[in-house]
Amino acid sequence: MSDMTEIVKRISGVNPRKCMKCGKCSAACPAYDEMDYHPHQFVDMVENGRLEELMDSKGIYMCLSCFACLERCPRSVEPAKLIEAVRLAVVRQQDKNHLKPEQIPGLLDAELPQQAITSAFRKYRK
Amino acid sequence: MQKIGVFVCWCGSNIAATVDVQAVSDALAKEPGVVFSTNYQYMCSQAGQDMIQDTIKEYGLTGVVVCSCSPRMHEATFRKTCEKAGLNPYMVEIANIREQCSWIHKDKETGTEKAIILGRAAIAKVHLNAPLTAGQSPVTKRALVIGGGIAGIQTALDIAEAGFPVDIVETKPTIGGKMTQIDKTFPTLDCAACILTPKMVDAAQNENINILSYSEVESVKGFVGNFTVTIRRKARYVDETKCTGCGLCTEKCPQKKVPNEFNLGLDNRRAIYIPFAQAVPKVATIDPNYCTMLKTGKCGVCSKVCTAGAIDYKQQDELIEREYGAIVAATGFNPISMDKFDEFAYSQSPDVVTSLEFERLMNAAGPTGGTLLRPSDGTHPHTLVFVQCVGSRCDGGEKGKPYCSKICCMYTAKHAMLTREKYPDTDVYVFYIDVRTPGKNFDEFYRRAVEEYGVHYIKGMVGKVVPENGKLKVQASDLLGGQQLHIDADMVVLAAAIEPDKSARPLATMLTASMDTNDFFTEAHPKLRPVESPTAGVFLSGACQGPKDIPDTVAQAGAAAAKVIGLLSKDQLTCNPCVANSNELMCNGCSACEKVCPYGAITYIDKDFRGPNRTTLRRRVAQVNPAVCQGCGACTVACPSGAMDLKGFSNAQIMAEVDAICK
Amino acid sequence: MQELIKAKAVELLENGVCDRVLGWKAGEFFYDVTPAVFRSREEIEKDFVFGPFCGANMSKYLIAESRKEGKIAAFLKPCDTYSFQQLQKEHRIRRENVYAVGVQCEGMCDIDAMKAAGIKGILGADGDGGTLTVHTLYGDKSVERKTVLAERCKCCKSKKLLGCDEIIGGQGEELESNRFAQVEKLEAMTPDERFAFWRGELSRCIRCNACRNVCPACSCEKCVFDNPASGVENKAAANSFEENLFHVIRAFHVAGRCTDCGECSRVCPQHIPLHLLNRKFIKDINELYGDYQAGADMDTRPPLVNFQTDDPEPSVVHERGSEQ
Amino acid sequence: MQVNQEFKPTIVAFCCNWCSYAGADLSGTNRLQYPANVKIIRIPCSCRLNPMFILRAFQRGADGVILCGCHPGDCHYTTGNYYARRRMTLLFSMLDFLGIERERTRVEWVSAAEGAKFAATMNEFVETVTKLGENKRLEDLRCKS
Repeated sequence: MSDMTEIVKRISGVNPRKCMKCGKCSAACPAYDEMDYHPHQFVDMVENGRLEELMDSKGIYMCLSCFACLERCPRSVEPAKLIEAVRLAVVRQQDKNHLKPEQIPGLLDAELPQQAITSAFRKYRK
Repeated sequence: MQKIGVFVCWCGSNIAATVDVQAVSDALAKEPGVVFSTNYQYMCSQAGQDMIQDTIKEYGLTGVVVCSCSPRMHEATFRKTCEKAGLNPYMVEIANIREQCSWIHKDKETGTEKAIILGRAAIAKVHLNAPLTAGQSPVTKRALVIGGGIAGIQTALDIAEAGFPVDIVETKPTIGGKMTQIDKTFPTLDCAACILTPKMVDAAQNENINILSYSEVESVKGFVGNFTVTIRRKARYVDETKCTGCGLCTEKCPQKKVPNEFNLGLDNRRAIYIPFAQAVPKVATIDPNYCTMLKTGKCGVCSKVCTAGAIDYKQQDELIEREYGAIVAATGFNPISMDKFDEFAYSQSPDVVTSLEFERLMNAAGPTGGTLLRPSDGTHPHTLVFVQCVGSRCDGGEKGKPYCSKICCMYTAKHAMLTREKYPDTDVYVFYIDVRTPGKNFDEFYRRAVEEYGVHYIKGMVGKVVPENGKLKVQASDLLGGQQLHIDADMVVLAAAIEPDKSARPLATMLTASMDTNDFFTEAHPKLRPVESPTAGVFLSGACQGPKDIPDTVAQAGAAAAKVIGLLSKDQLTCNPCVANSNELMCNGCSACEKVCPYGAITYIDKDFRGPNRTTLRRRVAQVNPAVCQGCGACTVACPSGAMDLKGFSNAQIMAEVDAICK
Repeated sequence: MQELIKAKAVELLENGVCDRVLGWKAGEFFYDVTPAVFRSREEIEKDFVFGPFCGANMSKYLIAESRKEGKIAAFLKPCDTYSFQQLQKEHRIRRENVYAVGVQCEGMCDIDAMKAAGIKGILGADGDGGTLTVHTLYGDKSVERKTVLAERCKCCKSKKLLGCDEIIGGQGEELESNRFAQVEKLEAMTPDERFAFWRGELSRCIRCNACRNVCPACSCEKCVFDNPASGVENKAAANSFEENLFHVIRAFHVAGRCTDCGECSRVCPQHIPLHLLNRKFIKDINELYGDYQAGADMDTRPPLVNFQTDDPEPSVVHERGSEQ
Repeated sequence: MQVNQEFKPTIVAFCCNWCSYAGADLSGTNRLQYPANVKIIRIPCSCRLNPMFILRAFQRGADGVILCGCHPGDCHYTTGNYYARRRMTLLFSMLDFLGIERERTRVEWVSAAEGAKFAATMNEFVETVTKLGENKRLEDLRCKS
């Protein structure tokens, strides 16, 4: 999982160690109540490698990308970029089949080109 | 040809274990000019030193090479040894065969070979050494303190107590500085004015202290012990010697709409004013930006009411020039502007104030007479939110200051505590990132605010403040409670970061004192020389060196004074003899050296030289002031003609070392 | 142009504006024009010339001349005015003793370029505009000026006349020049190729000191190469160091002060392209520390006595090298 | 380039008195080894280093020259190393322009606390110069044949 942390840091360009845990991001966040994890927690979780929990969280999709956290952060940590990177990381997970073999028979349909199923099966598997 | 003695030290086994000292002394004995060469167990011991002294006398040595530990260790020792034997101390060179040879090599052959080469280089250098004598320069026994806040006052008082005359230059009409604006002081809660104003009076009454208020330093020339400073005495349009400070003019002046800077613009003053009741000197000043008489030539009310005849509309700025032996910078600090932090709605609501403004709102001499009232409607606030670290500890750049302003935690605790004490019906919230209370009785003070006064300390920051229906909607995070808070506050108080006064930067240039990127003065050494600037004769007092509270400031002010007293108690200063000198015959007068000199040690004169056929040629040539030059050598390389050389590290000496090493 | 200048020279002398005039004098050969001081109408009428071979930079002579009694009028081409200002900046010229007349220049010619253009038996050349009249044994010929320009004039950096009391021939502009093209070409070579190139060039040096003596920046009261105490004095070649690195030291001494007038290469009897060393420094300074033209103004701090706290580290040389 | 195992280059290290010379002392105090080829010359400040000294060293047979000074911003004389930095940058660029191996010259900022850095720098520099082999080019710049 630590690889994933590195990827998220690289995609976002954010260094979570710069965070001094003041919470101004969460104070400024308009979607605070919708989230299970809050902006300052995102930063902390990335720093401590708790990325799996974060990637499974529904909260990351509640972020409006309004950039209020990024704008207000006194240390230029840019939590919004981090959240965006986590979302990208979820979407871009490589080496994974998003379609399971057992699902395929159910999907077979005369109308659907077989090619589509094959490529969906292989998607991201590089 | 020099007669050189070589002394190879064993340093017990430190050197002798990896360097064949006998081989080294034998090899170096064969070098040209070497008349004596030996080795000994501990050269720095009394016996070793005696040996050197005896040899100098016996052989009439003109130069000494000691192959031993680093010159940083014992160069001074061996110089003194030789001086006692009648040899000029600058005829000694050290070959570092311990730190830079025996300790880094294991193979004896390698170590011996290298030690011989290092010895040869030192011998080659000694051949070109010349006796150097340290110069002397006299000390003007008067000090200048720039800035009349608590730092400047304390420094001046301490210097004056030791019997030396001191001038305080203060740009404002009165001394006292920021401390005059503060209501109470932490952690004892005594009133700032009560402890400060007696000191101001002491300063005014001390025979050795001369206060130049409403004045600015215009230029600084000279060097340690011999500064010449030009001071601009700004026209206050009131004769200081005649004004009695009765204040009648300040009541009669018809121009009433001048923002009162003493109360940070929270109320107004007149165009002629005395900043506050205990001002020193207690003399009125006319503000030329607002005075109708000065602007239009019509009015003259103050002149008519002044029974002392002190008003003088024709007064001009006056430049005075004085000599000083030492200069103390005590230019202090200011809170930063809140322009870049408008998420806290500072510009949108008068009820969002900075902490210094809050001091004035709590102060009995302030705009509200000491009753805490909202600036917007004059009502009593019930919910107050304090925000710490506004502009401090930021990522640098535009957002704010990268440093901790140090005093905010404590004064915020003080504000919260005082508010709760005076108005128990209030709810007080303090939003903090960290609470920093290192200091005697500081943490106890903070805990009292929480435990006894019931101040709500919340770990987290305020994200935004929105004025709405006469309230301030505060949105903040409570990190420990894990929730976002929404508070309807009546007032928000911002603990604005502090920054050095804007006058410090140009002053540093005048003093050739260095500054850090935040415009705080740099100390000569961050730990061991904290009150001296790297420029000799320039000392630092108070917040101009870094954020400080009052006790730290007073302590540092006393330390700076002690350094000044130490300097002024000398009649003569001994200079570093390893200084640059300019060969006038070769100097082009091009000013390249002057431009790179960090100390302003180089000046130019027009000098007559004999030309061919009995003619005289007048040329511009550089002159180095040996009392100011610190011997860095920047000028020697900047000089295209090679006219500038450095004593003790001359071009010829360094090249001789190069040759010896590369041979 | 020549007549205008001569008339001005006479006028200045006779009006008492100056008591001497610094200008160009016909030499032994028509292309060998030398700087000279004129004191009378007669001398001016007899010898004063201004034409396509008046390449000499006049400013250096003003160091000595401006220190003499009285006032001297000097005719300065755009190149010369840069040196003139640079020398004032270094307090070398007493401006109050100089009456500076700026002379616009259309580029100076190179006799070798003329010969190379196939013109034989050249006796002289004149003309102001784009076309020159070359007098030869076989009659007059017309030549395009731009085909016979000196190397340095082909990539002229500026035709601006700076800091003059008066201007003849109109003020000019700074030009877009490709003067660094040859430096770039060398930079693109491998170190071995560069070494071979410079070995070929510098090995021809006969240490005549012409480059130093003509250079307006090399105006030290006593040159380090003449100073026995400097460690690099010019002596019998016990070893070859003094000669090997003479040009490097010289280029370093004038770095940040060289106005790129190109006199060093003009006077080199061995035709060593010495100006390339100076241009390399100028190019580096421009790239690393921002554009700087020595002599262009009176107050900018020269780059070698200045710094920025975020200047590139010396390793930039290595990094740039590895990019190539 | 062929690596000559026998070849022991001569390296001259100019160290400023306040930071780098002390750093070199510290690497000795900590017994951190670096080759004996490195000989240190003490100068008051990196800005004292005249380019002529470097050229002189090469001419007299040095194979590499390194200048060590206080880190930019930490100069004992406040600004000396800033000037040194410009001078050395331009000099190195010029030597490179003449085709002299740019690896033979170096500037490294070493504080009084960086004994380990000093030793590591010297080890690495000696290795680099050893690989380059003997310095011929500066002596040969003028063709002797």
